[in-house]
Amino acid sequence: MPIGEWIAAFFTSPGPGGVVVIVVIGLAAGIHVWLTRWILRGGEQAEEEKYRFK
Amino acid sequence: MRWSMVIDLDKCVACQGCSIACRFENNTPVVNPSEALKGRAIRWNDVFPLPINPTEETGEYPHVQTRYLTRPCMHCDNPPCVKVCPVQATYKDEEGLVRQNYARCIGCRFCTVACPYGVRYFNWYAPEWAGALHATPVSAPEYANPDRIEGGGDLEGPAVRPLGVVEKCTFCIHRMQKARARAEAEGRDFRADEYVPACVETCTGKARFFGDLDDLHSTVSMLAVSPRAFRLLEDVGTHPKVIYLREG
Amino acid sequence: MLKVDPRDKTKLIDPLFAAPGARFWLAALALSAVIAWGGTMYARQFIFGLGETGMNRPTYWGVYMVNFIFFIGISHAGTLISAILRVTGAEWRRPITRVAEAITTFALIVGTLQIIIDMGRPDRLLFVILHGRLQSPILWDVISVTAYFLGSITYLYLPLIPDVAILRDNAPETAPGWQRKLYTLLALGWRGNREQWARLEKAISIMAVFIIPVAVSVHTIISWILATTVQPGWHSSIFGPYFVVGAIFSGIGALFIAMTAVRKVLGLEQYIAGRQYRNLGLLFVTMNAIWAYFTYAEHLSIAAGQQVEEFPVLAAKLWGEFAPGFWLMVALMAAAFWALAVPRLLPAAAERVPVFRPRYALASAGAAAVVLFLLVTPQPTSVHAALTDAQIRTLGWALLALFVVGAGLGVSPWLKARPVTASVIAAVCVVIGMWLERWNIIVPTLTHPRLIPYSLYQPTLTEISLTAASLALFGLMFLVFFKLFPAVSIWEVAEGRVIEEAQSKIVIPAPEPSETRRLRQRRLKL
Amino acid sequence: MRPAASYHPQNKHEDAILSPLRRITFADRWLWAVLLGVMGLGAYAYSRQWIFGLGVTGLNRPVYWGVYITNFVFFIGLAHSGTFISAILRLAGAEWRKPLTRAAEAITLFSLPFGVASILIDMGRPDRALNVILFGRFQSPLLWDFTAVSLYLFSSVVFFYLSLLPDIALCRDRLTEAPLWQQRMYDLFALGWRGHPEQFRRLERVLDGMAIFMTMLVVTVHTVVSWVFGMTIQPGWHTALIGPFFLLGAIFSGTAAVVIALAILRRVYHMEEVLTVNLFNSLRKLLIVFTLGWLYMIVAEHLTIFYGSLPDEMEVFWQKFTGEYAPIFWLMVLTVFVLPLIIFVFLGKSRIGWMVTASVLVNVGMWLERYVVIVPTETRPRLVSTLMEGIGNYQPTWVEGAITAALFAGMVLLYAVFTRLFPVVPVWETAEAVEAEVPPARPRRRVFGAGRPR
Repeated sequence: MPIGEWIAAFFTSPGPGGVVVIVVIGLAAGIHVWLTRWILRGGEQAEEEKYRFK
Repeated sequence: MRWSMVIDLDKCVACQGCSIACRFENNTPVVNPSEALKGRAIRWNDVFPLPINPTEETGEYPHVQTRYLTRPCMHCDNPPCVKVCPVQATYKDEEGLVRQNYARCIGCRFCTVACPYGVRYFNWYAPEWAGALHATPVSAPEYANPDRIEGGGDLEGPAVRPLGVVEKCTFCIHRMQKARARAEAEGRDFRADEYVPACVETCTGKARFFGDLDDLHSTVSMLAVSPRAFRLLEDVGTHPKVIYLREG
Repeated sequence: MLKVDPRDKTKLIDPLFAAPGARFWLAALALSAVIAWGGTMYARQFIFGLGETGMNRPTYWGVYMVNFIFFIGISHAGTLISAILRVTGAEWRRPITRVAEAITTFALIVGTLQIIIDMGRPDRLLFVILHGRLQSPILWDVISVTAYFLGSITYLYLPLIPDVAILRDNAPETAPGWQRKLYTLLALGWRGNREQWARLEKAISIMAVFIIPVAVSVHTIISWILATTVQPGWHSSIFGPYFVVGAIFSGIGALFIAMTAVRKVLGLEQYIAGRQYRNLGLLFVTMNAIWAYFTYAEHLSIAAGQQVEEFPVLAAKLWGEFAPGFWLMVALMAAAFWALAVPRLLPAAAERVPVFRPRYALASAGAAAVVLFLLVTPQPTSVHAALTDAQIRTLGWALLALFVVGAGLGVSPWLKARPVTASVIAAVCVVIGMWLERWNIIVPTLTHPRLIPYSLYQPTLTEISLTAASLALFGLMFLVFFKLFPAVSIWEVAEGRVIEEAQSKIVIPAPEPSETRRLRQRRLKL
Repeated sequence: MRPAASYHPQNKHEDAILSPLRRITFADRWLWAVLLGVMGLGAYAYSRQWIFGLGVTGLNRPVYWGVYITNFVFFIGLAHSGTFISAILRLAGAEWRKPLTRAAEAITLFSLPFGVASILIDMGRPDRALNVILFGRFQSPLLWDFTAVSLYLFSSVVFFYLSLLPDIALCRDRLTEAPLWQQRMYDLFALGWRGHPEQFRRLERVLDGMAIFMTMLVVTVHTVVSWVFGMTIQPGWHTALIGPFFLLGAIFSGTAAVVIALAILRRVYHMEEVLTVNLFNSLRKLLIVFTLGWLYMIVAEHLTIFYGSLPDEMEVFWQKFTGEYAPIFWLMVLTVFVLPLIIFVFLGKSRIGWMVTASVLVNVGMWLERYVVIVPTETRPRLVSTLMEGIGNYQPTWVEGAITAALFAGMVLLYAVFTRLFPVVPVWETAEAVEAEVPPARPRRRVFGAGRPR
């Protein structure tokens, strides 16, 4: 298996790294937004129960 | 083709003609003396004494022994500068030349610190031609070398460099392209001996040879196997394509 | 007369005075046989010289050096577990400190033995003292290992004193006289009054603080034996921390094995319980991650530099003649990580997914084995022709990885159900893997020198049997020690019980509604 | 619709923590004005650099990287304070961390942007910064940096914001006398947080999960930062240890910075009973460990080089030990190791003044350390003749000085303003912390009927 050539190729070949950057950051952003919303939704049903009759 | 240069240190008289020729061929900007004292002078083709930083004694007068080394870009087969460039502004083309695209360089100077030979230079100010050579910055003087390698958003070779980009020896790639164009116009194949860089052309002692390493009968291929042949910093794994012939 | 909890008496004290059973004698006999065989082989080596081994020029160091580093690495279990956990006051350490400290001491004895075995003129051992040059890392090594040995012996003995006193006071009438004498002797007249307890505690804490830097220095200096040369692959400044991390890592692995053995053989399930395995497992996974980080940093810096002498060594490891060992090491480490990390993360509902079934694990493991066999063995021409194509080979390796991951997923619930087994599997993987790591560090550099033609190194029977004998000696010491002394520190565990019940009174109030005005009202107010 | 009452954990220190938010003193305004002035000076210096080029700095050939890159590494290192304190200590389950998590994370948040800014400032063509996205080569360590650092910045903002959420809600409900825009801001940023127990539970879970992620990020980020140097083959840079070494130094300086920030907050905002001396003592223990670890690393690094004594390496080695950079090097050793160790071990115990002194020393020393790692290597290149007068040495100009000052001023400014707008001690986290019963000093006396002489 030509791992050596792979290493050399990896370190000397052109490549659109910006794509990787954007993908990584975008992914993180999505995950974080989703997490925040998940947190804030915590105990919603209970609250609804509590305030329905008030 | 794998372009290569052979420098015979036996014939080199350290006249620095190569430096001057390179400077005028490639429109290398002149920096004023105070800048030069800061080490910001740009010499694509540098000439300096050996050893670089003398640690051992170089001899008592009258038995002083001085050795000089002329140093173009090594156009390494495994170039450390290309490895680290974040935007592909410097790259190795299919003929083994390490090229520099002034139009894309972001001036992070990673390649300059990564190159063990110090062949890369940075435009600390917008290039200007001092004194009699003076012209408005960024536009070259009227007698400057008009050759250009541009287009496709690239800006290479002798084209006047903008502020804050890295530049380096190109083996006078614009000459090669002219030779190629001529061969094409005359409807024949381009031969490796149809062009030489300016430094080779001007060398006083005929110490420099230029050619194609793939062609086993070219001068450089024959000199490359000479017992005097050596390369600079062979142990750092860059595999330079500039071959020196040892003195004596 | 020191009182002792009846639970401890039945579980820990009485077995020590019972007559050794057949299993004990059998194990002791087997181990002694291996040791005897190793002794004869060493006698041959002693008489005929190191030519008996497979070492050659330029491979001047071989299995013995690997064993040396390996055993000294194992010895970091005791220090790091008991000392660091003592200093940081981790309560769960209490039942396993004794085992850990025993590992330290015995591994140090065996490790030091390796150096003497490796010497061409062991009869001149004293010259190290007589004509020692402090400029040589070997001398630093001698000093630090000696200091470490003395320190760990003391560190094993100090917490043992109260236990021995307890044994002395609680020995049944049937106990043989020599055993009583032994305990009375070793107890040093310990009476266990306040002042003695206070001083013992102070002494132990001082020793704990003192022994940590010594332990770190030991493995750092061992690594410097290699790193202070200019040999490609050795001359790396990362070796110090890298070796220390690896040492702790393998130490925890050895501790897992030893404590499980003690637990099973002596039936100490309620002492060495799930808590120990869980916390130690977390430590283990952390060390695994750090080890991987260091390995990656080390190899990447060589790969990126691509210097002409260094790169061949790396190449020999990555795809050269040392590739099997190297990738086996990587695979073992990954397996260890998987065995301890993935089952924790696995949700309980996973069993319902068909992938997470042992039979799928077996199936994909078998497939992986087949693919591996196809990839590494010479094939009939038709297959061979296909395999020569780089794409096909790459595809094969990808398939292999896929199958391996599948096997891992399949086996995870099984491991989740058996944390102890999982820990032991991981520990075995890591102990082997760390031995291989030392091998991969020492040998490839030696076989790829700068100015000597590359060479090969094959360990001979002498080296193999001496290695086996060293392991057997290690085991035998354990056997005898834990026949004579309690495998769990009685007084520390008793102390732990008190502290735990004292700490069990902490309460954390849940958030309560605090008086606030209605938010809509505030809107109106603004 | 948002429910009526929002829950807030009981915290006896609530008023003490919220008091700084209730008024902005005259001194504050002066401080802000001065800091803004410094930043203005820096902006002027940078405008000159933008117009005339990097020539206005002291950088030259072969010293292509200088103060800016040093700042970059230093700020990123400083940024690890918060993540270390709150993420790693959260994983380690150190309860004592809770009062100081936010103060630490704020350091992270406000030093990271200036680390990124340092890189932009260092670029010769900042107008082409977008090229990194357009033509980025992921083989270049600079791209690794770019990714890791931006991800780190982003995630630490979120991490910070999440742990801030319940306290914003607290401000929203408590600070009714605050100006309108401020209340609007709280109302906006609180995202309708009600403090329902379930929300708290989920918040804790997310923070725990993110803590693991952030820990990995810390390691990645600073290792990658160090690899910008380590991946070259320059003597003194091309060493495998540089990653862990930078990482340790980063956490070290970060923790020291936390001590400084805490001491100032404690003094200025009168939080003596919230930020107790025990906090400082725990930090002191950590710092002692880091000091020793730093010594270990630097010895491992230089002993290996010295014993191997390859000529190229030794050039740099002697530059540091006896050459032009010897003063800085030994000053660094003094300020990072010798003095802090003495102070922390012998003088520092529960004496905040001493600890702050040591921490300031540590941070100065760590800046010098970055400088000493970066510059001497460049002054002794393999093939650039340093015989000529002035070549191979580096004198920073006022431009670099002004820009550096501006960066630090900006960090302090952001921090100061933040402490006036948001509670700098997490109310909801400290609310959980309940003093544990101290276990009996010598329990074993109760276990064994000891003390009876034979």
